[in-house]
Parts: sequence; structure tokens; C-alpha cells
Amino acid sequence: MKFKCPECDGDIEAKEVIEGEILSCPDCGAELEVAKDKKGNFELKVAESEGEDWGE
Amino acid sequence: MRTVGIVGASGYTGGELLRLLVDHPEAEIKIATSRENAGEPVFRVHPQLRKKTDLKFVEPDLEKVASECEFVFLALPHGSSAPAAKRLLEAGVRVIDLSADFRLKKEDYPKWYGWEHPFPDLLDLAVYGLPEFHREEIKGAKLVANPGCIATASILSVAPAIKTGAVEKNRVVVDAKIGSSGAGTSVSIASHHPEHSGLVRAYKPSMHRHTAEIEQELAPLAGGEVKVALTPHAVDMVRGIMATGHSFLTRQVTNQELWKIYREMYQNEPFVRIVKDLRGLHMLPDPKNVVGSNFCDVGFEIDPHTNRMITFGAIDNLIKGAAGQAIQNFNIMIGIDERTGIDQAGVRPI
Amino acid sequence: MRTVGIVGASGYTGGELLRLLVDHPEAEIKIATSRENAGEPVFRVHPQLRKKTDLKFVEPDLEKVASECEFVFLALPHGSSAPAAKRLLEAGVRVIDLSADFRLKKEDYPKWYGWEHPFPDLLDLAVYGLPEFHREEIKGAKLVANPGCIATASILSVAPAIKTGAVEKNRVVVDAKIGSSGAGTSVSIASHHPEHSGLVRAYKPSMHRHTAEIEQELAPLAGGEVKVALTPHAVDMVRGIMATGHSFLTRQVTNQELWKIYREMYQNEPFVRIVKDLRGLHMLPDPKNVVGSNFCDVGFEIDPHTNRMITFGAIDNLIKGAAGQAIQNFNIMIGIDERTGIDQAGVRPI
Repeated sequence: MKFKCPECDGDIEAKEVIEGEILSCPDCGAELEVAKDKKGNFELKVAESEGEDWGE
Repeated sequence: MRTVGIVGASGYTGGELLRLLVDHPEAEIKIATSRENAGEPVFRVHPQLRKKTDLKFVEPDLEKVASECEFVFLALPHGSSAPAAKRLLEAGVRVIDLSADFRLKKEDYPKWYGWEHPFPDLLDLAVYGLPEFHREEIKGAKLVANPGCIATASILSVAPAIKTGAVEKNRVVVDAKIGSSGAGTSVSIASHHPEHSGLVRAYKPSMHRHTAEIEQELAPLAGGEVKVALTPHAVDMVRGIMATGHSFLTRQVTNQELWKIYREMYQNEPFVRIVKDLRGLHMLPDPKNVVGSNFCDVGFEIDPHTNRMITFGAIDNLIKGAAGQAIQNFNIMIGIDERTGIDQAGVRPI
Repeated sequence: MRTVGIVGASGYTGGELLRLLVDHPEAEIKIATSRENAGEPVFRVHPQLRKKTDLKFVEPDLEKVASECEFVFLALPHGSSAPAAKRLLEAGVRVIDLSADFRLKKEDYPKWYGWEHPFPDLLDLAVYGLPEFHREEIKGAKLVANPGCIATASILSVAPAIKTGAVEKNRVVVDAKIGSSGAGTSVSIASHHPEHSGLVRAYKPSMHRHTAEIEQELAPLAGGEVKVALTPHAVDMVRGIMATGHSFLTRQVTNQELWKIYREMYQNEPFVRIVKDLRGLHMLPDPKNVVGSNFCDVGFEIDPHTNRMITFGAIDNLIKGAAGQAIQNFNIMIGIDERTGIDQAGVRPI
């Protein structure tokens, strides 16, 4: 199956996926959750990610 | 002699407060708190203080601190300072807070810190602790909000450019280089020596929290809004910040005109030095030349090719960027010579 | 197999040319010249080459070089390359010059190098040796002008911003951080270890010579003049350059739009990697992650606060910034896979 990463439009290929599974975009490293849209097709949503923030 | 307390004394900033206050003629350190190290002599965590003091860490008990100390330096993580300051202020203690909890206005906190201020009324009490800009207000202040380290170097170095009235105020670039001690004592892969040695790592390249206080302090000089484009980088230094400012000129300015502005602003400041030499190795500010001191070196260069004014600001992030400036504020608050106890020259080379 | 010569082989760039060419399947190093070290095995100066080659330095005798080598890498100081290149070209040798002597147009040299070009007609022969921009012309070139190290990192990282057509072209800020090997083997107080450790020293903060070639190469992408505001700083690294670009957006751009431009420009480039990860320690380019390789890592970030596009470019100044790129050009000139002999991964951590 072929997906587009919502963050960077990168192509993501996955043999078969199950709902709730986390995929990682090869181009930008975004953590993407496999979800189902209204018509029941698989789609990817960005899972919340905590950026590195240090330094005062 | 004034009784002082340090709440959160086990970090690098706490260690510098101890180191500088131990020899301060007007300060008697009554209390240095550390939850983890209570009962231990401070030199167990700060070995440079062995034989300098036998003071021991104690549990952070605000009631005890309030009863024994006239002045308290709060060196707690953001968010934990606010309640502690409130308690101490209620007991009549004068507080110097090294966190960001009181630096900004109420409406800035949600945007820049994702945090609703729990005691907004205290913000009216707070004075932004940059002596070069707020000396008079600091004198009588009950609550001083010590500036951030990147903010200190950026504000002091960019201010003269803003003062010229000849730079575009909506796009002041500040490209900062920061030493590892800026991240404090918390250990992470990012601070792991093999990962930190010889690196240039941009972090929080946009919307860094210090942007808010830099803009807040420069706006009055500009007579309006200033937009700062700040991008910090971790580089291979333990101490030190270099803030390189790139501002775009709206008219021709001469070196002489700029020197005049720098002199007017800083000639009589005890801790700001104008560094723009035409010869030698140290022509412009370099953190290496201020580390160990409370000095902020500022410099500039005009780039005719792009009508740009380049500004430089170098400090020791733990001293002028934290502990030293806190004590400079303390000196002002008790009405003594501002240089007392923090007038040491930098330690070179390190 | 092609016979190659290295003129000026005792410097750091010379050492990298030797190191990479010794194992290059299509290159036979006939000659490596060094006036000072003639007669000595190269590993005397480049100890990493002991047991890798028994080649000896020879006196710089251009006649001998021209007679024995089809290709010559010139690693001479600026100004001494031009006459050597002329002599070699006359003898039919194909020349890759690592100096700045042939990078620019005739009229740029007085302004940026205070130097009248002695052989301006040769400039028409010269091709600017940035493969990502001039691959076709390099194929048949007789004379390739290898780009400067700061220029390489700046051009490759800023180009996508220019390509968007959505940034102000007259004020592209490039704030560069450079390792000590960038200054070559010449010893000075500035490179003295106690002075260089943990420093952030701005040098030539305006009108740095590499500005000319950065502007020259970006102009065609912009369809007009580009003004680059370059300020380099020496920081505590031996190898490495990080070029942080600050460009101001004239309209909204999205991450997706930028990713598209980066992919169009670089996805199929063997030595440019797009590094803009959302997680982990290495989210953006860092010289530490390319040192020892011919890679240039490029990345970007949009700053909505000031409508700024921040760009990042990281290279090893001795490899993609010099020797590696020279060999990449050599590979193109002899029509073999560009990655031959220079495809090693970076060495981490250093």
C-alpha cells in the first residue's frame, strides 16, 4: 500500500497495515498513526511528537 | 551584612551563586537548599568550594528560608519558582528569581511557554533584572526577574543597533552560539561528551522562548514593536554565549556615529565593554575572553555590501547570564557598589 | 586508469587528495609535489598514509608534471595557481584547481581579492566545479575551478530558498561556523590550541571573499542579483562547516512546498542529503554527522514569527569543501560513476 506523509508529502510504502499501527516517514521521521477515514480507507495521521527543547 | 538564601543550590547556577556569595562582603549565606543533597556539605556537589565553605545543603523548607533570610535567590526550574516566590514575598523576603516565571507580561506566557501564569498579580511587582536598562526600578524592587542568558547577550548587543533608529525593526536576526552548561546539569544524549564535542547543533531554531524577553526589552528603545529572528546553536564550549546580530540599515551610518551611541549607552556601565579593535587577535567579542567574569563584551561591524549592521555580544552564561547578574541586582537592591563581589577578570585561556 | 598529479600535496587538502586517490580505482598518482618535503615519503607529512603508499614528494617541476600526468589537482595558495594552470593547460593537461584563481569573472577579482587576474582569457575556459549545478559543463571541461568550502555549504543550503522565488534576494544572511582546518596548515597565534579551544571568534565579518562565488552561483536561480550577508566564525571544531542561512519570506510557504523543492533539487544527487527530521538528536544538519564524508547535509525550518526561512548546510571543509569535491569533478571529467572513491560514510563520533 502507498501513502503520502502529511508532514512532508514523502512516499511511504507498507505491505499491509492494521489500524492504530505507527509508521515512521523515511524522509522526515514523522511518527504516523494508521487510521481509517469516513469511507473506511486507511489514512495516516501525525502522532504527537515532543521536540528536543533545552537550553535557558 | 545581609542574610541570603539560595533555593535550588545544587545546579551550575546554584554553584556559581555559592562561589560568588561566599566571598561577598555584604552577604551571609544562611541557607542553600537541595532536596537530593540535604545534609551534605555543598562542596560534595561543588568541589571547587572545598575549604571555601563548610555550608551544608538543607531541605527546601520555605518557612525556614523566609524566617532566616532577607534576600533569596531562586534557582528553580520554570514553573516551580512562581509558588515559592509568592510564599517568600508574603513573608517580606526580597526575591531574585533566576527562572523565567516573572520576566514577561501575563499574555506572553501562553504563547511562549505554553503556561498560564498562576499569580498574574505578582507580575506587576516584578522588575526585569537587566541593570543596564532598569537600574532605578531594581533599587526598590521586591521581586527581580533575572534575565535569560541568551536574552542578556542579545539585548545588550542589539540595543545600540535599535537605538540608531536606522535598522529595520521587524527582522532583527540573532544567530546565537551556546556552551553546554546552558542546558544545566540535566543529563541527556544531547549532552553526552562524544556527541557534544566539536558539534554545531541548531536547536529550537525558531520561536525560542528567549525571543519574547528580547523583544520586550528592545521595544521601548525602538518606540514600537521589534521582531527578533533568533536561532541558537550548541557549539563546543562549556561556558559562553555569543550572540551574532544581523540588522538591516535603512540609511547610511558611520562608524563614528555608532561609536557615539555605544559610548552613550555603555561607557559608564561597569560590566559592559565595547570591543571593536582594528588590530590583534581579539578584535571582536569572544566568549573565551569573558568566561569567569560578569562582563558582557559588545562589538559591531558595518557591512556596506548588504547595508547590514552586524553586532556581537559575548557573556559567560552562568555569570552575566545568571548568577553574576543576580548578584549585580542584589548589590543594587542593597544600595552598595554594583561591582561588589563580582568584579573578577575573566579566567583565560580555558 | 588515468595518470594524476597533485601540485602542493603537503597541506591538509593535499593530504586528503592523497588519502582518497591512493584507493581510487581509476587514478594512478604519478606525482605529488612539495618544495619543502621533496624526497620524503608522503607519510612523513601525512602519517595516516604510512603503509598505504610509498609515494615520495618531488620538487614542483611543471614540465615533469605535464609530461607524466593527464590530470592535475592544483592545491596551491591563491595567486600561484594561475601561472601553473596556464603552463599545464598549454601542455594539454586537464586541471582541477582548488584555489580561487578561476572561480570568478574577471571584474570580480579586483573587488574581492584585490588582484588583477593575470590570464583573463583562461577564465573563459574555467567551469565552476560544483557538480550539483554544473555537471554537464564539467564533463568536457579542461579547467575546473573547485569551489570554496564556505561557498559550497552556503550555495547548496541556500539554493532551495532562492528557488522558491519567495525570499528577499537582497538580504540573504549566512552565519557560518568553521573548523580550524579551514585555515590550512599555516601556524599563527589564532590557531594556537589554548587560543582556539572553546572559542567563538568572528573573522572577516563582512566582505568575506567567498561572498562573490555564492552570489555568482545563486543569481541564475534567482533570475537576478542576489546579495549575501556572510559572517564566518571560527568555532571549536577541527573539520566542519555549518552555514546557517536566514532568508526573509515574501509570501507564506508550507513545509510540503519546501520539501518538494528540496526533493526536486537534491533527491537524485549522490552527495546531498535532506536532513529535517521531527524526532531524535539529529533533526537538522550538523558537521559532526558528515565529517570524513563527501556529503553535504541540508535542512530548513520556517519561522512564522518573523516570516523567515532558516536553512542549514553542513560539510567536511576538507572533503566536500575541497578534496572530495575535486575528485567528484575528476570522476565526472573521466565519465565514471561520480561516487567512485569518495563514497565513504562519515566517521562518527569524532
